[in-house]
Amino acid sequence: MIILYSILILCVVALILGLSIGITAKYFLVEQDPQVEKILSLLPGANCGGCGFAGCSDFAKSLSEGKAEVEGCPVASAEVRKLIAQVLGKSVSDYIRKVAVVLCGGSNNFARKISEYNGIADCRSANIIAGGGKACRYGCLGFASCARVCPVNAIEICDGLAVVHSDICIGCGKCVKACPRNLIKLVPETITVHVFCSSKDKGVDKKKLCDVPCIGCRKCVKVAGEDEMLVDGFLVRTNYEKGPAADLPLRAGCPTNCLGNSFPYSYKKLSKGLIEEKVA
Amino acid sequence: MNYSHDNHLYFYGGVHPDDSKKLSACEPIKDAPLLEKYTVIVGQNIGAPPKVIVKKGDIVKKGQKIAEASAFVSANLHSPTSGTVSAITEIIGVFGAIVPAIEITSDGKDEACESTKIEPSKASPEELLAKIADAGLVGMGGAAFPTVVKLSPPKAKKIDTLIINGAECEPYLTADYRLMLESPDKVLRGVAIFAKILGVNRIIIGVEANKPDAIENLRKSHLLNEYGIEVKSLRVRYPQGAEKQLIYALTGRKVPSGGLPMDVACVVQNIGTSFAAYEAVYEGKTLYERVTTITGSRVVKPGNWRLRIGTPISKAIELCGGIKGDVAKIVAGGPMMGLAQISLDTTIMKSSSGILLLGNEEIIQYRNQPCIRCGNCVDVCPMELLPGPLSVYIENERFDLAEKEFVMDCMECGSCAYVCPSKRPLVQHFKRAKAEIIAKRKSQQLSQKAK
Amino acid sequence: MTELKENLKMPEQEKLVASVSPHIHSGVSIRKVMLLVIISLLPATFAGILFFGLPALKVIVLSVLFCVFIEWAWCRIDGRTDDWKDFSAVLTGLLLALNLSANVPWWICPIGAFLAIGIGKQLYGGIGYNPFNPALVARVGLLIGFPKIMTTWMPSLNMRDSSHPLHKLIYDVDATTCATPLGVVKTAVSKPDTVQNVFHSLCNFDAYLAYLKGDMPGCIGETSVIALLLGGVLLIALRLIKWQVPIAFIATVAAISGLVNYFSPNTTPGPIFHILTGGLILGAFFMATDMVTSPMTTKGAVIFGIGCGLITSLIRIWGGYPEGVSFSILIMNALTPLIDKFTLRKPFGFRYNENKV
Amino acid sequence: MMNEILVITIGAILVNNFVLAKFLGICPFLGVSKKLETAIGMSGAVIFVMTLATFVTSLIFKMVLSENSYFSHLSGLKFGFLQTLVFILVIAGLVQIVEIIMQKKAPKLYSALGIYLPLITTNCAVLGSAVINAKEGRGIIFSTIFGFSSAVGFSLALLLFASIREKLELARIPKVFQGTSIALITAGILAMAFMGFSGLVK
Repeated sequence: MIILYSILILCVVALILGLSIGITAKYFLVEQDPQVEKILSLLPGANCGGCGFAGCSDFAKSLSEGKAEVEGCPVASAEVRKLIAQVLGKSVSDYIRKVAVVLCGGSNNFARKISEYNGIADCRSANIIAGGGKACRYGCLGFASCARVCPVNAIEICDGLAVVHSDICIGCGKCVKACPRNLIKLVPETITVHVFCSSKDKGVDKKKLCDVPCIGCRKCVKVAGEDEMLVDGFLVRTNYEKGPAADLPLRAGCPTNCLGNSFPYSYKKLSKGLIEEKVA
Repeated sequence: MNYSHDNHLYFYGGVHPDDSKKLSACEPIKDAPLLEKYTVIVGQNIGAPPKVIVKKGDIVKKGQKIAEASAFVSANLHSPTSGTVSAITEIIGVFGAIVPAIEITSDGKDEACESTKIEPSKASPEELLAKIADAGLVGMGGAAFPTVVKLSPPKAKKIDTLIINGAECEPYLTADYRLMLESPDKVLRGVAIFAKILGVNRIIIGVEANKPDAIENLRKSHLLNEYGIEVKSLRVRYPQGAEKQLIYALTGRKVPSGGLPMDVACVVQNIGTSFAAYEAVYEGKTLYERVTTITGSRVVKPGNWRLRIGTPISKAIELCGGIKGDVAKIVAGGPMMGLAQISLDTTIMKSSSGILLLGNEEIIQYRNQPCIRCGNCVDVCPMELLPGPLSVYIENERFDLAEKEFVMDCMECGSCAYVCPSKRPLVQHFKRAKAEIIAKRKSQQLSQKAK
Repeated sequence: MTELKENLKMPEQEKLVASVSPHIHSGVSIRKVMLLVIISLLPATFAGILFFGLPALKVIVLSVLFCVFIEWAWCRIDGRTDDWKDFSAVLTGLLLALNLSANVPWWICPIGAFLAIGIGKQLYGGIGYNPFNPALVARVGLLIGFPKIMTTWMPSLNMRDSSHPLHKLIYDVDATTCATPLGVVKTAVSKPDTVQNVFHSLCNFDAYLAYLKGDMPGCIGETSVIALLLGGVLLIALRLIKWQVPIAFIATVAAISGLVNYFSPNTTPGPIFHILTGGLILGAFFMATDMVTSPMTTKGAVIFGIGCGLITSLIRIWGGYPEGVSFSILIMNALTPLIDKFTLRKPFGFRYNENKV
Repeated sequence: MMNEILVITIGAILVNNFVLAKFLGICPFLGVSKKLETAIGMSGAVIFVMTLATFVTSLIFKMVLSENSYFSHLSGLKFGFLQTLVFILVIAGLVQIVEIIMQKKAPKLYSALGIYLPLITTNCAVLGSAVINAKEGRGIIFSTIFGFSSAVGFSLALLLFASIREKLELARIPKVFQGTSIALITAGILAMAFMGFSGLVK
């Protein structure tokens, strides 16, 4: 008998509750797009904002409404992009992952100081006060604004210079926005040869301010294949569409050792060899 | 030393640093000798920098216009001497950044260009305004806001009071003080010109009570009742000379948060600007020189010099007999709001009210220790903000919270950092926050327009 | 002008300091502030040592040393090498000692020090970030962790001769331990018939005199009211604390205990007793006004003081513990962020219609 | 009657506060207290659900489950063992209703609370209040008041804690202790402070 009554009680309670839920569900219906759920599950979910949207759910919604491209998410790996493309029913071009690189080599013992900076250890704040005491007005201030904003801690400050560990970097681009002197560029992962200087001054002025500037001697341009290295005023730039071979720094014989590879592929043989030991 | 004063509207907070004006207070204003080269910085005023209208090799006369105001909020620039434009170069500016400048090599004749004088009683307000605009007048108190813009408020805003800021509340500076002592009549006539342009009848000159002889000197002049000018002595407390605090102390009106003095029908001008207005109208002299106090414990003989725009700091120090002891910091302007200089060939601008040479024991050593919420800054902030918690928000990049707690109202007067036991660089936090918030607002406007 | 030319020294450009304005400072520093607060605590410390003798000195020295040691060790591990030099650890150690009774065993001090400096302060990132007053975190932690040890009080020096008004409080033969007036009140309230004469014995004139002098059992620092008031007045004169907090705190306790005593005399003694005994004066002037954990605006300070007073009287009159001061200050410290959020003052020239927040 | 209600409310809010004294409902307490807005939204939800849940569960308990309930007289049997099952069923049903209403009426809050909403309202605090009411055999009105005041106690602790955690976001906490660990330690100190109220209500 007791079992009978227990079942009866449970059924009655369940019935009442089921009815009330059913009624409320009808009145308060909110339609939900199933496609957004599927895309959201595929996305890495780091909410890093690299795609320009406020987090992955926002990006997923605009993806399903066609307002955003699958390549918009810099963090997702190639096969994840293919899966998302299938869900959306679109084709996706094979896409090389992008990593960040700091185009400056002026650590404390290479770059000179023109004044004693006494203030906040933050690049954007130091930049307001006479360029943080650094002689070169294009150089990296080394107060780790980029390192603090990196979601995966891929940037290390060694001896006053920001160095990106390109094997850890997910290419979300937050550091590019954080640097007050726009030294950080997102470059394809495969090209590791860079000119570690962004100063547009004349070569002779740069030598006074720093030991490792790019003095625009164009030796590397001659040694590299045609238009693998581009000349931009007094500065030489790597052409990131047609990047040079990884061992160019050894062959080019750059007089100030400004040409080098991004970490950790640095064949960069430095006269003082500081960057290599410190960072490795 | 507390002085008796007759203003009873005390603004909130404020600090009381030792005014150390005695170093240069009794030094009369001396004219600087002609130099062989002047480097005039182009962007010398708030708003758009003027457009350079001379090129290399041009011959210019003293006072001749070398750069044209490029917008409504801009000011003309004039050559400090006669000679040739030797180069359009770049030098390290007052903010430490590289700025464009015009280099003029003097030909020794120092011959002035022809200029028109006007008799103010006969001239109409528009003519006077045009003359002041042509002379390239800017606020000489340190802000360098183009005077012509302040003197032509929009029709909707009725102006009924002109306030002349003789407070000079920054320690060490005595430029305005000497002007009030040595040429009160010229200053008062300059004030009258402003009053005529604005068409106001109530004119008040506020002078801090620690300059009793200057107040006495002004009150003695017969021009007071001729132009209907009142001279009031103010409580000695930094920042008495700040616009909003000065208006409140003299008229009891509070400029609304985020508003301008014209919102409460007031216009504020500086003593130095009034003197320059006199020279522009009565003597037809454009603004190419100004009185600067060169002082500080590391100067052999501190003094008040009338330096021409474009005189490098090294030359100014040479005038005072070089330095004694080791200099830790060179400051352009006063110790509370001035800018630390990093190069000796930065040159004097229209707004350089002083050059300070300070030793290591006098200057603050910022140590950025955490805020211990002691409330000293809350007690002294004249804008009644909460500097401590604001700086903690900004340190953690929370500009949204900082904006909600009115960081945009901060006028960077430095009172909070002066009393902070943790020696935090509070003003640097606020400068950065304001720059970020303005950038964010601009990008929001752009995105709204783009939609 | 010529002879000036030779000795014309120019400053070297590299040595010029580049920093933000202002470039001068009033000279105040954290170390000076902490030293002044320690100095204003000295009268109470000497009174404690005077009345409780050598054991009190032992407790004070031990807890200060341990606090400084733990702060020094933590800062070394954390890489902030010179943070411990700002005497804030010495102040916390002293405050902790003044909150302990004199006959507490020696190992209580290191545990208290670790609770105060380790968990109460350094865990949150050092001075300025801790939400709770470190000394109180330690005191309440020890009170709950070691209730027996923390509530055996030592009779003050001349309480032993029978002429002393509080002589009856000693309850063991060789007069090493006794009860505090508040403790006696708490037990007396449960026995309604004898409560009146117990109250009377504790609240007569020469008992008040004993409380004022500090010749009564209790924690080392909370006994002598005169010494504490001396320090408190010094703090207010030097503008190191907001006077609104202690005044509001003590006034609320007096008001509530006065009202309750008026309506039902058996539940609690009069307001004067409540003010003079227990840790109220020490708590109000030194613990509640700790800069880091109390509100920054004066409006917030008044709310903070009234809140502390409310909870203290709630616990003292109806709660289980005889002494409510430390609990109330801790709870109000937890409320400080909320108080700060609601007492945000408006800037100069703020107009409601134009500037919507 | 009046001081009976007073004892229950003071007891539930201050003395044996659900979070700080009885340590019930800790996971939503830590999960939602990162921001004050979500904490306020969450406390609204908890107050609504707990009051309703204690009312319905005490009603069912009185009618059906307790020894001298109406239904057990009728059938002569005792259904005490069904207690937990029925309570869970009722609470889950109520939670579902709250979730649907909130998704419609406060979508922003719904997305802010996110996965916490179902987890929040079926936590041990809600079930705890129902079971305590059953154990102490209170009447329907008193158990509803108990449910409501313990929910208010929960929300008080939650709001207090959320404002402290917002302040801790700005602190320089060593990396090892950041996030939940510092939250647990702070909650511990807060619980220690609330122990001052023990013995307040006999």
